[in-house]
Amino acid sequence: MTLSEPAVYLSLIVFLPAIAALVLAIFPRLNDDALKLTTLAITIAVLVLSLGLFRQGAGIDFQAGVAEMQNTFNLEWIPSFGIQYFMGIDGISFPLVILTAFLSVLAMAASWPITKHVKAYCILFLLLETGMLGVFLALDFFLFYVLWEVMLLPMYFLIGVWGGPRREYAAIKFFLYTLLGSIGMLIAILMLYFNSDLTRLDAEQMVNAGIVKTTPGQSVEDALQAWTDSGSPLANDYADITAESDLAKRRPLHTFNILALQQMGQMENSPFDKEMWAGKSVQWWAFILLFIGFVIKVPSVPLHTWLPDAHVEAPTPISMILAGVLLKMGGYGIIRICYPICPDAAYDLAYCVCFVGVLSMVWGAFAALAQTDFKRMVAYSSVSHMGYVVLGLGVWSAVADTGYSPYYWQMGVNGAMFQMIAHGISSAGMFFLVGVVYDRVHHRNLNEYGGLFAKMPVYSGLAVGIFFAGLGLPGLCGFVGEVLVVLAVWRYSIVLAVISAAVVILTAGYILWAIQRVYLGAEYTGPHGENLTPITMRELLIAAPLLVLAIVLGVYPPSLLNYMQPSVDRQVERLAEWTERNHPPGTEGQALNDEGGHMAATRSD
Amino acid sequence: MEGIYWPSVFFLLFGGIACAFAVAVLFSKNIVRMAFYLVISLAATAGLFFLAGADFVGAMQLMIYVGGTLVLLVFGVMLTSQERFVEMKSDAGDWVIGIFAGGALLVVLIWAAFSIPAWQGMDAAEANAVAVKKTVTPIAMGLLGFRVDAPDRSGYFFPFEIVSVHLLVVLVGAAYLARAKRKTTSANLATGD
Amino acid sequence: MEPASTLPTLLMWAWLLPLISFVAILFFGKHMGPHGKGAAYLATVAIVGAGLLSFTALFGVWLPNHPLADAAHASDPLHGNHGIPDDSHNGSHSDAPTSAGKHAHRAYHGATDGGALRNTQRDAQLALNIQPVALLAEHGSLAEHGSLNDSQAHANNKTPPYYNGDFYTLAAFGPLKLSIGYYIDSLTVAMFCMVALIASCVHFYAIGYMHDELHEFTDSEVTLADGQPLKRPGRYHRFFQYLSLFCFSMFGIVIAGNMAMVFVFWELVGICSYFLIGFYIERKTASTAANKAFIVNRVGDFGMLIGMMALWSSLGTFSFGDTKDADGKFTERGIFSLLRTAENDYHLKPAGDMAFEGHRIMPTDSDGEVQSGDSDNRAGQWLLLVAGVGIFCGCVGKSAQFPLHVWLPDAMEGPTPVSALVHSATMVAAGVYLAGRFFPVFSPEVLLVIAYTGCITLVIAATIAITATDIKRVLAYSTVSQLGYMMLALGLGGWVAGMFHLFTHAFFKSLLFMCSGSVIHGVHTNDMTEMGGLRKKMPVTAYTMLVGCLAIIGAGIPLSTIGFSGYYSKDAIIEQAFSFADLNPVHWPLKWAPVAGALITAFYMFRLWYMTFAGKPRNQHRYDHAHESPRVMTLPLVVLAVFALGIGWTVPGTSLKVTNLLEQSRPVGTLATTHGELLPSLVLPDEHRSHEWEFRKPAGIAAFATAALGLLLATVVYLWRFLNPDELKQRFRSIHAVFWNKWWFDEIYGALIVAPGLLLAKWITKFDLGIIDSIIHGTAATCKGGAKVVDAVLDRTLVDGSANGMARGTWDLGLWLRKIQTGSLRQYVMLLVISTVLLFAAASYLQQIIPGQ
Amino acid sequence: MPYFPLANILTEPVGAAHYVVVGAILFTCGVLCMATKRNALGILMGIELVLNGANLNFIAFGSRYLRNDANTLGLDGQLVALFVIVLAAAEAAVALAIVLNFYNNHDSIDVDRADQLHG
Repeated sequence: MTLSEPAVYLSLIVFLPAIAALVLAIFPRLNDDALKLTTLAITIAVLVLSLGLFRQGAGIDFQAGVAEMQNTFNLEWIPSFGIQYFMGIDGISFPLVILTAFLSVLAMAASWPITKHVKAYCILFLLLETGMLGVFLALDFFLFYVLWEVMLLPMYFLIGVWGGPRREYAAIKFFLYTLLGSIGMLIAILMLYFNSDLTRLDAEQMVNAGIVKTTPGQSVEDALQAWTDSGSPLANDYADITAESDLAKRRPLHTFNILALQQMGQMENSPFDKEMWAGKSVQWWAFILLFIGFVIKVPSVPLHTWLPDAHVEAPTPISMILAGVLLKMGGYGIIRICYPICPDAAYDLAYCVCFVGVLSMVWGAFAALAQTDFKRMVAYSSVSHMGYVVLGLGVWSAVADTGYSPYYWQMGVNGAMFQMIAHGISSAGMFFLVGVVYDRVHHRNLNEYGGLFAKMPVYSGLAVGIFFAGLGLPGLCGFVGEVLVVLAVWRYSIVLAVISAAVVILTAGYILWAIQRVYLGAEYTGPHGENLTPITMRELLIAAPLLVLAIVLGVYPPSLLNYMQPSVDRQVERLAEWTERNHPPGTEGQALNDEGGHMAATRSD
Repeated sequence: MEGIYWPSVFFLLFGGIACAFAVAVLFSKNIVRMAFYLVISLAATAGLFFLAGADFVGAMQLMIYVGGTLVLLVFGVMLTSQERFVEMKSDAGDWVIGIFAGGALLVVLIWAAFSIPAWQGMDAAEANAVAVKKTVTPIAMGLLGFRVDAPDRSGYFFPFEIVSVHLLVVLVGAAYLARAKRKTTSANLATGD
Repeated sequence: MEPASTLPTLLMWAWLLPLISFVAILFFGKHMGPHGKGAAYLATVAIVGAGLLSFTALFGVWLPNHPLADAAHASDPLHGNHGIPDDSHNGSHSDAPTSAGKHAHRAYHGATDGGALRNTQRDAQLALNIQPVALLAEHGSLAEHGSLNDSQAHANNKTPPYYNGDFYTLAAFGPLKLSIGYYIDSLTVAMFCMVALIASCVHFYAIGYMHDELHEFTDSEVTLADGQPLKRPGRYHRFFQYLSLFCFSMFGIVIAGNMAMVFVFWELVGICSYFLIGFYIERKTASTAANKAFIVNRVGDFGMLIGMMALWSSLGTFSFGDTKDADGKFTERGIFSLLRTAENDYHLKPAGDMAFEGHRIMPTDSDGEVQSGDSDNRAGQWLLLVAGVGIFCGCVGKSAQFPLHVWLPDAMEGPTPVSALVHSATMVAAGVYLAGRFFPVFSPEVLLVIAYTGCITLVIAATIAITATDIKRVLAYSTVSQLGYMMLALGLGGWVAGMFHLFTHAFFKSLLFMCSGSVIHGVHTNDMTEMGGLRKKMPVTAYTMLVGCLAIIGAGIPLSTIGFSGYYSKDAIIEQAFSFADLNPVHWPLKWAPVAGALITAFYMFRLWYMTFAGKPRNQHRYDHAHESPRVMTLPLVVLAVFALGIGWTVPGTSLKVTNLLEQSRPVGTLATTHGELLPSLVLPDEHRSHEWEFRKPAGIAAFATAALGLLLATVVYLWRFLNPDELKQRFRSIHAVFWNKWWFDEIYGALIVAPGLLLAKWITKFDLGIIDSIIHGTAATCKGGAKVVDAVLDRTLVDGSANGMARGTWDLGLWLRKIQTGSLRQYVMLLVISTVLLFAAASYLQQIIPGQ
Repeated sequence: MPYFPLANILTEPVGAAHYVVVGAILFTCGVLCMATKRNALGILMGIELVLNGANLNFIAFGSRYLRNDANTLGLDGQLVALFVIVLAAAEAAVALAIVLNFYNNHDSIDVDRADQLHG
């Protein structure tokens, strides 16, 4: 039980906020500032812990350039159902964990103007942080789901209690939408669980799934044998079942292990290929349910209408978290769960995924153009920007026609991941900056602003910078993700590529128009003009790091790609190999050509 | 010009005129012009009647309709044609709904018309072989209750009587309704219904 | 000095100096010297330093290693040698040269293969030696090389000498790589010198021009709510900060080694332009113009992205140049060498695997392999067309070509030094530069598109310039028109002509803008109808501007080699047009548009000069207060005037001349007559053909005659006043209305694009609120209702409930039915119709589903 | 539909279907007249059109030239058409009378003002 054990370290990262919340709840009375300071200290501690992963050579560290899951640990939780307390970190989750920890600090710092029920606020905020970090680290599907729900409730209350005038409506809407998604997800999880079978994995796959640990120099078979003999409940089950030599009589050993499910989804004769309903396989339906669940979170058109309301009503720090982290969970779920576990369905529905992405991009951009509420505009810009993420994940261009070359798809998925981080930075920044003026003048009507440059020059400079990061200006983070995604699309579909390229015009339109209406102009004529004071040091300290990060990522994208790319690339390569195995040349081109070339035709096999 | 079947040409001519002026009636805003277009449309319809071998009905159409009913209508127009009624605009929404509903109706009707094989006409030779028969006498006989054309079918004596009485009643009623009530004042009217 | 290492280093520092200045001013600008004056000095020092580095690169590194040959004329003797064996145009350049002309060819096309470099100087010497006979040869060989076949006998040129490499990689995916790199050839170096020189002049000029910003600035164009003009602190240092950022970005475009980097800096110059146009952020017109500029440019960038995607997805690289290892083997091939391989004699051929959407629409044989074959790759040709037109769209936006020209005139809201630097000399020329850079990728069909775009632009913009009265707007439209000339030249195959015009235009147009700025500075108005007679008050401005006017109209002695800079470049363009139209008579507008443009150019330029400087003052008050600008502003004018006069000349005693420098980087494989693949009738002449007397003579005469006529017309109308311009206006009022309203482009775009776009945006919002949310609310209400029903059933007895329910139901039904009875006859009819249709539909549906029918 | 109805319309006799189409057009025009005109007389005209469209169908089905089987209505069609014409005349007279009465009472022939019967 030292800090150099992953089990301790990662659990500490995830549950430190929860423990702190518990302590705060028990602790009788503190004044508001002390509460906020304590909470801030906790979030900073979590950030320090997560940054500690950068420290090379320590007992626990995150190594750049390694594609595999690192620092995994695996403890029994509910053995009768094979549920484990299983966490780990790889290039896909690592940047998101850092982003979450970082944005939590900033959001907490941005919570100072909150004066209502501070104690409850702090407790819920810390619980929220636990949920968010846990979702990114969990590798057991059940754990993932639990943490996913853990995160929803605090969010509901944070919007519903500390929100604006229509907070109840927004909170309920948020809750209904996400509940709908969660239910679908739960069904899909159970579907996958009951069709999974751990005994079909060979020794190496068991190791890859993080169930069996190897020691250096040990062969995988030996490790498996050692594990089988270890006497843990799961190992005992496994030993019992594999003792039966007749394969037909063997009962399946179900699992929630995400890594194991991924391998099952991608193996030959995957157990998920079983036909389930309406001629479609288990994984087909599971993909649909999971995708809907995640895409609500992203959110994509047409399941996006909770976002503008939730953002408009949520207090500034919650908006930052919502835009910066919560939306990323959708993208994370798609890349971590939908695609690797259900590749067959994903292959069939790739065009739908891309279409949803493109539709969101266009839809969000147009809607942002029409908004007069500053925050609503930013919210719709999130819809548009997250469309890039969905699109980038979906561009399955590693098909027979392209010789299964994974490179363009890698580019798309990396672009999507980059866009997630970039959007986390820029949108959190944008919401914070909106919040700064809202705190001063108490309205968000774009048409009543103007002339802020004269009154708040530093603030306006920061705002223009961060808004330009959202616009996708080169040298800032938004550009890299967008350009990687857009360049990857052509290889997949020309039509979608052209539409997605067209969004750059709309984006420029709404962002510049907003800047003109808010910051430029002769003077501020709206209400409460006398309150427009230059930003405080606290606000500066929140906004400036975001802008600095935006510039660093924009100018030197390898600073992020170095950590992220190996894992993403490996996953895409695996899926490309899977495509090559399951869709050999000559079987697919026909279907693609028939229906106007696109709508992923259902395969006859 | 060899293979042209002239009755069809005339059908096209009359049918075209009838339809075109019916549409004109629909889209014209001026009530006077509408009346004029209606006359043409109905006259063309009479032409269609002739083409279909209904010479008597065609003639009646011209006489009663074009000659009678429409003159009545034109009187109506003249009696009420103050400036403000000559052109009355409808709401654009009405038009949109109307066009959609009417379009749907038209589509249904046309689809129905062409989905019955027996309605699709006969060969030219067959058509030429059909003997021309005058219809005035058989109709007159039919109205009097005797079917010379198809003895097994019933006559129309009774309906004819009813229509006659009906006509009488109607004319009396119309005359009663349309009589000028100059004596009533507008003050009475406000409470009068 | 070893150019492969020194050139990138020199230019990199020239590139980064403005960035350093930008960062410094960004953080410390306010505290630099009194009122931020130090910022101006810092920026100026940075750009002058960049200029010195650039000139060092040119004269110290490039020219010693790559001596110039007198290109345009040296080629002519080649025509005399009909005996060149056939193998001369199948790319076997290693054969022993058969003539002096061939030597010369090798010299100026440079040889990338190391061994040839040794011979280059000797070859150049030969080339120089034959120069004196060039003109003679030209006349002598007239009869012999008039025909098309001769041009084909012209061996195609190899890749020009260049140096490329990467600074660092942005992202790499397998073989795909996006990087920040450099590609340096003579064009790059020349552009660096040009940009740095003009930017230095503009910086000096701006030190004087922007001095109002040093103290509290009163903006008389902005009235506050209390009726007072706006007073605000000066933003002197901000201006120089933006200028520095702009210079950095502009250098970035020029040095860029790949398309992705071009795009990065393309956007960055766009944003600088946005900041500079909107410098007076308090003015609504300025911020609107800035938005318009950026968004219109983004429309072009949209096309550019498509072009980039097409290239990227089919070639897998954005790099311009090849990377070779020590043995000269390709490690990584660039776009140019992939599309113009030595095997194809440097002719443009789509690479084997170029096809739409990863071969999906390509015919595949039984093995699923693409039948690429060596036959004409039609899909590849189309892809090249898409890529070319796409990239060109970006150029259309940046260079303000029709139909995206609308932003440039509005961009004149920015301070005048900005107009001189960004919106005439450099940034808008970047579009032309990129088109020139991408020239080897453009198929003849793309070039035809480019030519027509340029042609339409040059005429439309020139006509608008006739009626404009804002001095800067006249110049803005003139810029658009001149950019149209450059595009036209490129489109007709006149690469050197187009790029040369880019250089000459940069000098004379920045001169003209700065002169106009000087005038505005003196009389405090943009409106030419309030000027007049200023010649006496501000002589330096007046006469330097006269030089600029003469340069832009291409004044020179016809058919000689003596003239202002514009004379050379504009004549070259018109010659190229004549040469092109000779082969493609169908495209006659491309021949006559530049000639007509020359007339209009002369007319409006001298209209401007006369209205401003000649005649009597129209506004005595303004005239009285007019004054010549300070030395710091006039000195740059004189410097630029010298360049505007002489940039086209040859340095006496050498072959140092802009065209020769440019000829060194003539894109690979563009020195041969090319036929269209998709449009087989299209023939693109070899540029050297246009120098033949057959075309030079009529073109020179036409250019001179039209320019003279235009000048004469302007003189008659605006100087001598034989014709009253107001009467003319009245007489041709319909045409005047078209020109005055700028062909209603803004209105048309507003009505056709902006308004529907905003409407669509509103609809989408309404859809979200109305439809999607309604569904959500409906679902929620249904659930709630369902819960209530269950509740009611459980709570009350069924009998009571149903009895009451029936009564209530009947009552409610009655109430509801009551609503239908509107009493409106017409609604009844409509209901009838709709019900009938529904009945029909229901009947037919039932008929289908009921079995046994 | 097994054939394109207008393909050989000039060389072959037309059938009942063609008449029905003309009738349908008249009918639809009439209905739309009723639905869109605010002028009471316009509505009357619409009624006339509707009746004519119906009449055309009666005649067509009664004609011996238009069907390729023997099931024509025969004179019945013409007789009914005749009745329709007569009744239309009567209807026109009454309707006109009503309109005139309305006009006298309301000083208007705008049917939108005749909505006293609303529920």
